[in-house]
Amino acid sequence: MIEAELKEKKISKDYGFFTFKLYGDLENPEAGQFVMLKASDEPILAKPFSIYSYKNRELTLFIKRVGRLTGKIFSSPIGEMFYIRGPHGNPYIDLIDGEKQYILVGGGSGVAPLNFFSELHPAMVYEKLYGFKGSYIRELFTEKEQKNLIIEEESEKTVVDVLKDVYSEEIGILACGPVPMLKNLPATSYVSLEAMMGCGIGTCKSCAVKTKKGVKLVCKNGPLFRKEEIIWEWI
Amino acid sequence: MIEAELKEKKISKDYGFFTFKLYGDLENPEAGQFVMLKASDEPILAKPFSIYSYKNRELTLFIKRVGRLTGKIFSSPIGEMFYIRGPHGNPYIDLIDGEKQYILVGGGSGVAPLNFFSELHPAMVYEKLYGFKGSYIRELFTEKEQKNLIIEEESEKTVVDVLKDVYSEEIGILACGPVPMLKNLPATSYVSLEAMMGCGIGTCKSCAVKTKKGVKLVCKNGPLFRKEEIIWEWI
Amino acid sequence: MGVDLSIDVFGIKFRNPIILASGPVGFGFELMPYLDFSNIGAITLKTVTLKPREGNPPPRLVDSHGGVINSIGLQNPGIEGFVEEIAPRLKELKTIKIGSIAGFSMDEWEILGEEMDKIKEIKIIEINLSCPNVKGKRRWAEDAKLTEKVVKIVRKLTGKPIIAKLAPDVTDIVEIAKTAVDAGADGLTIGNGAQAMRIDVETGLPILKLKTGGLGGPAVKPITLAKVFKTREALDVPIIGIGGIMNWQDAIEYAMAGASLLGLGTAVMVDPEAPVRIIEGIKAFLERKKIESFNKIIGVAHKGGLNVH
Amino acid sequence: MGVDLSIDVFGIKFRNPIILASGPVGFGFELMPYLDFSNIGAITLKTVTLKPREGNPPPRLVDSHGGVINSIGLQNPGIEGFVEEIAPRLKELKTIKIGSIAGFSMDEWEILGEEMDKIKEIKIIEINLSCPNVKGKRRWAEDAKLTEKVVKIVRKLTGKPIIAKLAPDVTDIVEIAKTAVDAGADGLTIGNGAQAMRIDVETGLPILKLKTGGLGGPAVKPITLAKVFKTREALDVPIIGIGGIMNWQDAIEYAMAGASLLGLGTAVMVDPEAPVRIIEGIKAFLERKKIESFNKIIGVAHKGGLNVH
Ligand SMILES: Cc1cc2nc3c(=O)[nH]c(=O)nc-3n(C[C@H](O)[C@H](O)[C@H](O)COP(=O)(O)OP(=O)(O)OC[C@H]3O[C@@H](n4cnc5c(N)ncnc54)[C@H](O)[C@@H]3O)c2cc1C
Ligand SMILES: Cc1cc2nc3c(=O)[nH]c(=O)nc-3n(C[C@H](O)[C@H](O)[C@H](O)COP(=O)(O)OP(=O)(O)OC[C@H]3O[C@@H](n4cnc5c(N)ncnc54)[C@H](O)[C@@H]3O)c2cc1C
Ligand SMILES: Cc1cc2nc3c(=O)[nH]c(=O)nc-3n(C[C@H](O)[C@H](O)[C@H](O)COP(=O)(O)O)c2cc1C
Ligand SMILES: Cc1cc2nc3c(=O)[nH]c(=O)nc-3n(C[C@H](O)[C@H](O)[C@H](O)COP(=O)(O)O)c2cc1C
Ligand code: FES
Ligand code: FES
Repeated sequence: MIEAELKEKKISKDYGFFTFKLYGDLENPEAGQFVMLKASDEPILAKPFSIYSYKNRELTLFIKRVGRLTGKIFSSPIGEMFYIRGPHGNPYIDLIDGEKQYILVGGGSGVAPLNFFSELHPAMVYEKLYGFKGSYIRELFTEKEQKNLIIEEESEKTVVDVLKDVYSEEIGILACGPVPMLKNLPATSYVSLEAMMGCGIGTCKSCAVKTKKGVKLVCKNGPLFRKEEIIWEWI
Repeated sequence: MIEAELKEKKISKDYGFFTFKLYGDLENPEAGQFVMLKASDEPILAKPFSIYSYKNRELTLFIKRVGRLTGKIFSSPIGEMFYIRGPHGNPYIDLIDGEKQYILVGGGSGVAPLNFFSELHPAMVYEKLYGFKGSYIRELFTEKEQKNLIIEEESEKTVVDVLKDVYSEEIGILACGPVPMLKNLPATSYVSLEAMMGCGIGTCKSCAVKTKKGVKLVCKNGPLFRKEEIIWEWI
Repeated sequence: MGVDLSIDVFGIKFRNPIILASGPVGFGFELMPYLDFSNIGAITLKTVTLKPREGNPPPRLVDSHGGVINSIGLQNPGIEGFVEEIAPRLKELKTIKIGSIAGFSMDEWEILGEEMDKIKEIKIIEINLSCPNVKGKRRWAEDAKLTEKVVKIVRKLTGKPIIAKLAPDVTDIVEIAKTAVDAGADGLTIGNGAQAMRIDVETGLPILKLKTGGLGGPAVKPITLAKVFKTREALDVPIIGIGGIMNWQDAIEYAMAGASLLGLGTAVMVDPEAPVRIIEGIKAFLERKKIESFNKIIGVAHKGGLNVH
Repeated sequence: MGVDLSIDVFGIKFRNPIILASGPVGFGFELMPYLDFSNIGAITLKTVTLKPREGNPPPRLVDSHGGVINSIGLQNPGIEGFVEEIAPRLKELKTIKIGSIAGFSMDEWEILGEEMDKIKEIKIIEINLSCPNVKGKRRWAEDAKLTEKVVKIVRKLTGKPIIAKLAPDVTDIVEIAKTAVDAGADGLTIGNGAQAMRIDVETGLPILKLKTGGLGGPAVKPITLAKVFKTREALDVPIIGIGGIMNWQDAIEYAMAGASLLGLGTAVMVDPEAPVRIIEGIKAFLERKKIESFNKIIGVAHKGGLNVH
């Protein structure tokens, strides 16, 4: 694994941006791909995080604090060492219809891969809708970026509500976020799934998701799937 | 436990000084007492370290890297949080003959409590003999402090060799260091023992040492014992 | 807006479910400057044997990832020393006292049971069938028949509630648990340290003189938790869950799996303030979930979870 | 100044003792970009069952302090799929291949044994008697009689070396181990995941759908190590030690306790480069200690340690 030194952090409550200096290269990371990030001791599992942005061995992640590893990242002083490997998973661009434009629908930390997508493929982006619960999230984003935020606390609307106003058949949807959000999207949407992962490379069979074509692996076959292919009851 | 933030470190190979800012008070620590220091997750045991010096909630430890916790302390960035409690154990001053002067005989990290003793009770110190293997240790000490160092690599003498030249019956010996060193001291010496500890306060019975008066606990009855009282074969 | 943390088990009211496991805190006295005993549910005293024991030669403790392996070897003053020197002071500990005994023969169990029964301050007797640290002795709790015999003997000698302390590392804990209950145990403690070892790679020898010791700490938590869950599924007796409880989440997990009382071993050895921190955490959890009493969460994992209620 | 890491066991020469445990690396192909198989001793392939299995519903993995609890449920293409799709590709893996099978009835064991025997690339057959993750099935390795039956059946069908993979969490592993060896096993794998669980405190329900799963990782190391030690004390057959080996020190501990081969499960799942790191560490250790071959340290903890030699 590659050593990754925590260089910068910017936190607002349970969300934060974390920039790591890598002592090695990520090879041509694409949007939708993720890294497996590991702390030096606890937890012992490496866990998946989508690439928010990557440049010159500087990797930025957008992380929601939910448990042990994310908790540790939040409380680490600058200079703390982590380990990463990747990029793993398939680039979104390899799985979607390349002729379309897309509305990027993000919920919470699901915004991470969508940001990287819009950095790498700006011409394919029709609109960005990034949903969050609380206004506190604003302070993490620049004024320009804030235009894409849909904050429930302020507008009493979710991204799905707003999506209804802009959506039309010829535009694709590329979404990443919590399951309840994904379930409310049109059937043809591309949805980026999460699952508990062990290896991140397709060997351990931890990240199973049931589809109409049988059990698939989020890390090896995804993370992006057509919404209509997923057997949601299994999740 | 009290939060302890790593504020300063000065390392030479496997030895180092570490200063922590405490978010709470140690009550009147005395030389010979130790703190139990714990990392935020691994290892889960708190482990004993003698107080090297303490002033205004600034605690300095003198640590040899030997395993997991000490390894973690050495590799921690400034700002890392630890937890401590103490002071535990008996002050040397309560256990020794208060009328005598003492030669302080230290080996390796055993120097820590002796330094604190000489800070607090300078008039009781007849001489300081601090033994180390390699010259690299010099860079951790001021020029003045270096006068007390006996470095095997340089002089081909151990502290015990040098002690023979200065020792006389009416002077006491107060020693802390590795067991082979302690075993080579005069019978009447006071020796500060180490043991694997669980609680540090006398409840768990982990730190047993056998003496002529039965099994004693390093944390509750020590750490200082008369050399002649110890049944060394048991250790 | 208080939540009720008290539990009634063994006909006794515990002010809260957090108790101190036998061993790491000894007889408790040295802990008093660090922990206000009036805040905890109970203390299980260090196991007492018939004769005084000086314990095993050092090292008696070695840690591993997530755990601590101990090999104390039941250092204790023996039942006579206990009766004379410890028992008279027990009232200083402002909580419920559970006595713990371990015999090496049926005769020993008999004397130990009798003596413990006589001590007024001891409200409950725990029979330690699972100490992994005594040279040449198998653990009683590995064998259903031996478990039965011991429980029956002690049962005859005392009207106080008795609790059988079982080993977590047996093939079929439900079998042993059932036997203990059928033989007259009022409750079960699950579990003790799991047999474990470390080798010093520099010398090529086991670090502990008896080779193996008992592993406690968060490493074993998911294993012991599964044993509590399985036992509760099969049997309806009060269970004391012990094994790797380090924080309030661990404690709640054990309660949900079916434990009525929650014992801290390693946690309190590492940090004497752990019990207070954990009790506060349980309280805050129940408040957040709007659950008015701790009682309500015991065993919910068997009954459809929290949302059913 | 090379040290010799090779070991001869089962009549086969392994280039070094580090092997991949069954499961976490599947059939190995996806790992090839990250690990040069010519550097490792062997791979034990994912367990194959008679019928294809889609595995358990998610979540299939949850971590705990020092460990990972898995509940994959033996997702695999079934023996037919294995023979047709996997077997022909096995020669791509430049190391010794150990096949792993698990039957749910004696008939199934028979077919599985037969089919595995026919595959030329498979040099050794591991019989997985200890999968903790199949709904409603007890583990064969909990019971000496069942263990005996299964080993005997497979023994009749193949001349290849067979290894019985045992559960670490049984009361008396020596009894089960002896039975397996007497029934014809050429070696033993100790162990598999230990039955373990976690409860989600927010819902009050077990996190895994089957409630319990198998705990691996450094948390269980001292427990499984003790089982290897005890088994080696009683029996002189080759043992594959598996359970929480994360670094070279862990590997050496298992070797000193008596294991000839050292399997990595969690370690390689977390970090595909772990095997290489561990092999380098073992090599450096032997060089530092001036021990010319790995062979020399196997079981030294039973023979007075390193200094005796
Ligand atoms: C492909 C992929 C990309 C991801 N990208 C990001 C990202 O960019 N930013 C980000 O913040 N998170 C991302 N995640 C989720 C992230 O992996 C988890 O939040 C993380 O593993 C939690 O680790 P923890 O140790 O802090 O939590 P834990 O202590 O393990 O668990 C805390 C809680 O979170 C739940 N949980 C843990 N892991 C997952 C998971 N993988 N999926 C769903 N629920 C989980 C647990 O059930 C538990 O309730 C991604 C996940 C996947 C699969
Ligand atoms: C009263 C007291 C005061 C001490 N003061 C200091 C001090 O000021 N500075 C300092 O550097 N160290 C001191 N020590 C020793 C220190 O506690 C150990 O070095 C430390 O616990 C090692 O932790 P670890 O996790 O790094 O090593 P581990 O990973 O636990 O072990 C590494 C190696 O060290 C050995 N070891 C571990 N702990 C001890 C121990 N307590 N005694 C003997 N051998 C041990 C182990 O057997 C192993 O071989 C003191 C010990 C005691 C009892
Ligand atoms: C130092 C130490 C001493 C112990 N002594 C005893 C004992 O005398 N009697 C007993 O029943 N259990 C004893 N135990 C076991 C604990 O009571 C407890 O069952 C075990 O440590 C698991 O819990 P934990 O993970 O919280 O430590 C001891 C444990 C430790 C660590
Ligand atoms: C994801 C995963 C899948 C596993 N699948 C199998 C399997 O199919 N067959 C088997 O015998 N063991 C299986 N195991 C058990 C491992 O081979 C190993 O025995 C166990 O994880 C303990 O080793 P560890 O601590 O190195 O992980 C699996 C373990 C994991 C983590
Ligand atoms: S995480 Fe291992 S197969 Fe996907
Ligand atoms: S460390 Fe617990 S009694 Fe000394």
